[in-house]
Amino acid sequence: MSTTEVMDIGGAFLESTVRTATPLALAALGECVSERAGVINIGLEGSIIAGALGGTVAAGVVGVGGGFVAGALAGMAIAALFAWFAVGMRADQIITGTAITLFALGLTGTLYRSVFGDAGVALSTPTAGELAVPGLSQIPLIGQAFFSQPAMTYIAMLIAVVLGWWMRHTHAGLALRATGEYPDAAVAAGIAPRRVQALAVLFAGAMAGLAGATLVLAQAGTFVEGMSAGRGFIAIAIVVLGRWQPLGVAAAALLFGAANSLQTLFQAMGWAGVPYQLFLALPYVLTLLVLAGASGRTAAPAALGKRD
Amino acid sequence: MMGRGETAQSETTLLSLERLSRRFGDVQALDDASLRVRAGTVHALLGENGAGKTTLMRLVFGLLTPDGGTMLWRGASLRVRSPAHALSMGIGMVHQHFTLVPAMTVAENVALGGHGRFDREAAAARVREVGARAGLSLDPSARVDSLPVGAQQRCEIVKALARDVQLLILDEPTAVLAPSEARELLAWVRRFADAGNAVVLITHKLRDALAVADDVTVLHRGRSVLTMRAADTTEAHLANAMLGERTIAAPGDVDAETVVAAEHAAPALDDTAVAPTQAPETVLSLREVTWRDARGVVRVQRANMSVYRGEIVGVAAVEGAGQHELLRLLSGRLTPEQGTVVRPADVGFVPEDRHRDALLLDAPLFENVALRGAGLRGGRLDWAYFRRAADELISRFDVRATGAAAPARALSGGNQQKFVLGRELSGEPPALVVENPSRGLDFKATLAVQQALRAARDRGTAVVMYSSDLDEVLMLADRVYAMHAGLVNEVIPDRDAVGRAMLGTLADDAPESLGDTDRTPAGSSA
Amino acid sequence: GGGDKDRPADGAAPKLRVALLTPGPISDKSWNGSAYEGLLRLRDSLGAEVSHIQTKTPAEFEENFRQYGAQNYRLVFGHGFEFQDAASRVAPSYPNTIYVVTSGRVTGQNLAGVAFLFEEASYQAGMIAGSATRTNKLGLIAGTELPPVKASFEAFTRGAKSVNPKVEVITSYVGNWDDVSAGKEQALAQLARGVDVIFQNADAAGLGVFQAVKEKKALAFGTNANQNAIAPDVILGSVVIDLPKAFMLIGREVQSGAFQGRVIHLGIKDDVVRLELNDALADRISAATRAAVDSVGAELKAGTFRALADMIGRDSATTPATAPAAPSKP
Amino acid sequence: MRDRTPPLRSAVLAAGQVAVLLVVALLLLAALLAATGHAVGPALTALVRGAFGSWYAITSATVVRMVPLGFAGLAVALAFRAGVLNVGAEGQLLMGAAAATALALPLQHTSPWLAIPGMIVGGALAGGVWASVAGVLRLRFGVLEVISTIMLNFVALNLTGWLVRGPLQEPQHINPQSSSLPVSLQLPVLLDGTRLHAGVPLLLVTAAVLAWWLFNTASGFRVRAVGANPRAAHSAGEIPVGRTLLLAFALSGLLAGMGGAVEYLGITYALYENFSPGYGYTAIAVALLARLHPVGVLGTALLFGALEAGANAMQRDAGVPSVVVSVVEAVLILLVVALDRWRARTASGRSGL
Ligand SMILES: Nc1ncnc2c1ncn2[C@@H]1O[C@H](COP(=O)(O)OP(=O)(O)OP(=O)(O)O)[C@@H](O)[C@H]1O
Ligand SMILES: Nc1ncnc2c1ncn2[C@@H]1O[C@H](COP(=O)(O)OP(=O)(O)OP(=O)(O)O)[C@@H](O)[C@H]1O
Ligand SMILES: [Mg+2]
Ligand SMILES: [Mg+2]
Repeated sequence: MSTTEVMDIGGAFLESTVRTATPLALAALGECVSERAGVINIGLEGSIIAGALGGTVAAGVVGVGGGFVAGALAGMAIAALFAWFAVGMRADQIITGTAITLFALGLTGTLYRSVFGDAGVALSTPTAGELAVPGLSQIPLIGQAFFSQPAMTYIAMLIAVVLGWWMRHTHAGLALRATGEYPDAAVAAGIAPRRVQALAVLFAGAMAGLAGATLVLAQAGTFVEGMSAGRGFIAIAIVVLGRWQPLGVAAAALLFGAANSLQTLFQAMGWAGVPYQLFLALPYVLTLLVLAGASGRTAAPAALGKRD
Repeated sequence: MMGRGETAQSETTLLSLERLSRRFGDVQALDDASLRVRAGTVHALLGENGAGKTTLMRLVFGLLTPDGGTMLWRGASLRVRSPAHALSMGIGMVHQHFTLVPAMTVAENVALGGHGRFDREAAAARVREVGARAGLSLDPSARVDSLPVGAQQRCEIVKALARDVQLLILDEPTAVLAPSEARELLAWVRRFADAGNAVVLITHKLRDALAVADDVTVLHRGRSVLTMRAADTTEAHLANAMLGERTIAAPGDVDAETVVAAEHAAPALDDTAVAPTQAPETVLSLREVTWRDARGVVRVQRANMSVYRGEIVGVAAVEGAGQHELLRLLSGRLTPEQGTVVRPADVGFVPEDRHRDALLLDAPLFENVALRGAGLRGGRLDWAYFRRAADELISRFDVRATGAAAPARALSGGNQQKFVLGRELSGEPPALVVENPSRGLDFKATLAVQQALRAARDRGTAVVMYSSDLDEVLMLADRVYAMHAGLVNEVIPDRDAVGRAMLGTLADDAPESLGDTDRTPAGSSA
Repeated sequence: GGGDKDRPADGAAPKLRVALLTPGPISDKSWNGSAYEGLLRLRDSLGAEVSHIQTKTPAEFEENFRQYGAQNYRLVFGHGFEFQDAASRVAPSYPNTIYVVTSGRVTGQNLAGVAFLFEEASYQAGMIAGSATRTNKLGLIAGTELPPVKASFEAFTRGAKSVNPKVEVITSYVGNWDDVSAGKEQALAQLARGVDVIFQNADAAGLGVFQAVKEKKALAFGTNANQNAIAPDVILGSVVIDLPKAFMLIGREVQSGAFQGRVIHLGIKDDVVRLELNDALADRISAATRAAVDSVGAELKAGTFRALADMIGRDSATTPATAPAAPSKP
Repeated sequence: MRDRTPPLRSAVLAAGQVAVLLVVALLLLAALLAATGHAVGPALTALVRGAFGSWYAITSATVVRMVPLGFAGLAVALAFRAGVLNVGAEGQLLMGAAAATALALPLQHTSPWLAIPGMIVGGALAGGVWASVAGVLRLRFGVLEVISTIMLNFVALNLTGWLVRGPLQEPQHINPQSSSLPVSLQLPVLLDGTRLHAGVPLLLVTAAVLAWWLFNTASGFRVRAVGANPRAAHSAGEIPVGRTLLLAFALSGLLAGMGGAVEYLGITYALYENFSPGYGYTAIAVALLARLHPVGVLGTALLFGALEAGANAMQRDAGVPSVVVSVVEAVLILLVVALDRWRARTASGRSGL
């Protein structure tokens, strides 16, 4: 292989890494906030698929920008249902999340068919173009990957940075962390933990909705039933991998994106003979190895998943 | 002792509670509780375990709403919507159980509940400023879970003061403190009140109440049964009020005279039950035992110790000296990395935090009985046997519970403690290790626990007992080991000797210095 | 669509009742979607009463086959090779119901497999791809590796090599059939390796392949249904299985009482499988290529085409295909 | 004491609440079906008929579905009892099915009396080993099992995809599935003309044994104690916490693996890539709704089996597409959850801090 070929492949690999990581990072950053408030939302998958459909429907009417907003709102609506049960009624977070995912997958399929008919739409949704940062996008190897992406990628990076700052440098961020660590302490300090949790869950829903909208409006250009394809669950794993820190979560999303791109790259290298399933399993095995390697107990919020 | 006369200058009533009531399911926690707190005073709120003290104060702090009665704040009707509301009006509360976030720093905990931007530097400065004003020193950047309890208690108070409160509610603040720390805290409470503020002090230590308070209110079964100036009453009088006008027949019950007498009892050196002529039989021993925690800090260093049949060995130490680990090494709950531990297979163990370390709170009492020794048992469990054992334990140790099937959570703190102690004694183990056995207990329960320990000793059990209350150690122990910075030494059971040994070469700021040692690997790898 | 609840009175000519089991959602614009179209065609043209169910797992195949048998459905389609075992277990219990497994090779008294000779048109698509490529690199992308997919990829490769021996073929699998973004990533990875024509068979995930090809201005082929309209600027053509037509052929046979359990081969000769070119991109295909493709088509129709003889079992149709299935059990 | 409701009255009250919620559920479903353009009456009739409408529906649709859900539900219940958040029953079930499939060939010439138990045991062990990987990751490396088991599910899924195209593929190497299990090795059918197989009594016995073990033996009690309070278990019970947790991981995987093997031996008779539609995930809801009680799991597994069976009938007979059906299922689960919370709250009027 020539040097330029290696550079091309490397560049394409990095581009793919960032692309794959973007929706995962968005959803995982939201979930990070929700888990910091002590709520684990298995219904994230539901918010992602709702965001994808919301984005699709709205983008056809009001354009791509409106599509993203609608996606966020749709994701938030699903999260509101989750919050009503898991926060409002203190129902078990895991059963509720499971039901919410089932609900959203079914509901989006139903609505999609009733809006677009049994045959559906294909590739007719407008998509956001790439936004090249002048100068930076010309850097060899990494330029295209990091500085010539749809706007949503930059927004995800920005959100990671802002969230990291917000959690450490605002009172609201402190209140969030206290709620997830020790709700009684939050109460004693005059914070209303349930309100904090409800808001965190809604934020996570909006972020997951954005992730879903990104899948459609910045990547696929179409809605397909079940297109979230388990990203909600991966995002939950990414939060742990990123140790509940926004920047860590963004890095973990990139790592997962890289593992996944490696998988597509290996297949595209035409390495016949190696069963493709082994490549497909690569990201998961890699995640496990990284988690095991980063030994030592991960500092999960102490009250994560607790009911009372 | 502290200018109580001067406070008479102010007669403004800050907080006034009239005939408050509150019930939880079947329990009428408050029935007819009234309380009047004057500005510039310390008001002691007394009562036995479960009397309703905490509940009454939770009404004031907005954590609960009353079923009936009225509350007045500075003469105006008071309806507290939430703790945030209470804080905004100048009412702060330090809870019986710490409400600090362990994973956050002191500054972050103190700043909790604010709005807008959180400035680490400003928050740290605030901690230092409030700390300096109140005479409570704290490292703002220390993580709370790395602090000894004394410092955590100071953090709780600074947290309340940083909100500029005029009324501070302290719910059993000295229960977790070493005597010297407790003295400091009470002195500060006095100064705080003298500055024109007010304090409600909940405590089980009548002596402390009388020493520091201007006014005293006693609750009994949710009613205020006595309110008067502290200067006009005595410990015996208060104890009588706390016990109410019940006629008591149960074996664990006592009258006020005994209680007060017991609290002032000198170290009991004369009542060793095992015949002194017999050669002492070693039941527990440590030889050159060393133990390090997960961070590599040496907590116990080359400890040597022997405990004989039929004696109570006291351990005296300030928080964080390594006594926590020492007791677990003795009881076999920790395995030493160096040295030898000789112990019988069955050692009873009563940890200080019974919620966390001794009970399955949601399981019925008979399952909690079965928990003891569960790791060694095999095959089928005979539940009928454990039910009988639980019933027997309930009656023998005067545990107030609806029966063997009641969940442990349903018991009040004192009864949980009696249950745990009873359980650990029930197998008549050759050795028993207990840690702060009377923390948070009212005097009656304390006495019952102390009696149980003596009775075990008299039956021949080798008892090791640690209490953060040095007086309790001296009162119960036949021999005393003092512990300081991981080093264990036997000392003569004399107040001054023990006090010096447990503080080592360090001066009075010992707890804070130890906290620093914990965090500095250099200081500990020696 | 809802089923008609009217039951014909006893003795009256029974209405044809047809059921369809699909392994995936009918909104995929591909394998499942066109089968559903076929079912609706039977309803509209033959007046059949129809029912459809999307099954989730092999455990449900047998149950639904039995339910339809018990309700006296006349014709039940199991849409995919995976229905074979269940169909051959159930068929003997319901002799009045005819079970047809598409892409299957099981046979019985009332059981037929349909072998779509998808390879034939795939070969033709390969010829066009082989001549259209500038980089001599062709991509193949599928959801997961299935027998019909593998066969059609093999035929496509042979067709490409027949016109351009230098071509190199890269195969990738998405791992599922509905992750559009993942389909797109697989395509982008191939495109980055220099691939300039992609033949996909990934149902819904294939839409992602088209999107990638659109963005990178490469070329692609559609499958199963005529997908040319989805991305008319990049799709050269679609390898179509005319499932409605196939369903009609079988439906008529059943209605007329002429049905016989066998493997039914349907290919270019029957106009059930065909390559439908995209007129908008007609200029991308040279006249010579077009002529070569047409002549292969003619040979396939005449049954004289040899290059796929080893793959296509039409000649062996007389020998009953051996199913991997075990002897059935009630 | 004064407002303690007499048992009869409270029973009537509880029944009344259930009735109210059922009515709410039905109204919601009706609204949903009407909104999506379906005839409400026939759809709901089909739902009930598909689950309980005929002997065939009960034995071959509802009860048969209860089996994999039940085994996986027991697996989740046991793990959660020990405080182990095993979300990996799905992968463990797949590995159990794969191991049973792998054993079919070597065992097929032995007696069925040996082969069938052999395959079930093999499947159970495979599930146990798969779960133990998560156990070791937790105890040795501190990897939270919530994450590792999700990852292991994806790995198991891909592994199955490879096995059915590789070592376990049917001998003609055409279809991505294993060869069909010979009749002699299939779990016997209990009632002619149905699919009711010997896995059903096996599930009932397993649940009973598990319940007995959890509540009556020392080792079962240790598992519960560690789950209730690991520190107290260690300190007051002198229970080896690590070893007990590992046991819980392994036993949980064992049960899920057994479920996979039984589903293979009793229903599918072959291993497929999409062998499980997510039994392991539904099992979490099954176990939690049963309040982690093994006998309760039988009830909730039956409920979910009936829902799925009814859902199939709704598609077949009323033309309600499967996407709508999953909404219906979700609504029913949420209603059960709401009912559960309502009961819990009216039972104890406690307030917080
Ligand atoms: N949230 C609650 N739910 C049910 N019962 C409660 C609750 N809080 C308190 N109680 C009951 O109310 C009574 C008064 O409790 P409270 O905590 O006020 O006592 P206390 O005087 O503070 O006792 P202690 O000295 O042990 O702290 C007790 O019987 C207790 O069991
Ligand atoms: N409370 C707990 N919560 C979660 N994990 C725990 C807990 N306690 C112990 N563990 C895990 O189990 C491991 C071993 O625990 P423990 O000290 O009880 O060992 P053990 O099982 O008694 O070992 P052995 O059987 O060799 O004596 C710990 O390192 C930790 O990973
Ligand atoms: Mg109290
Ligand atoms: Mg151990």
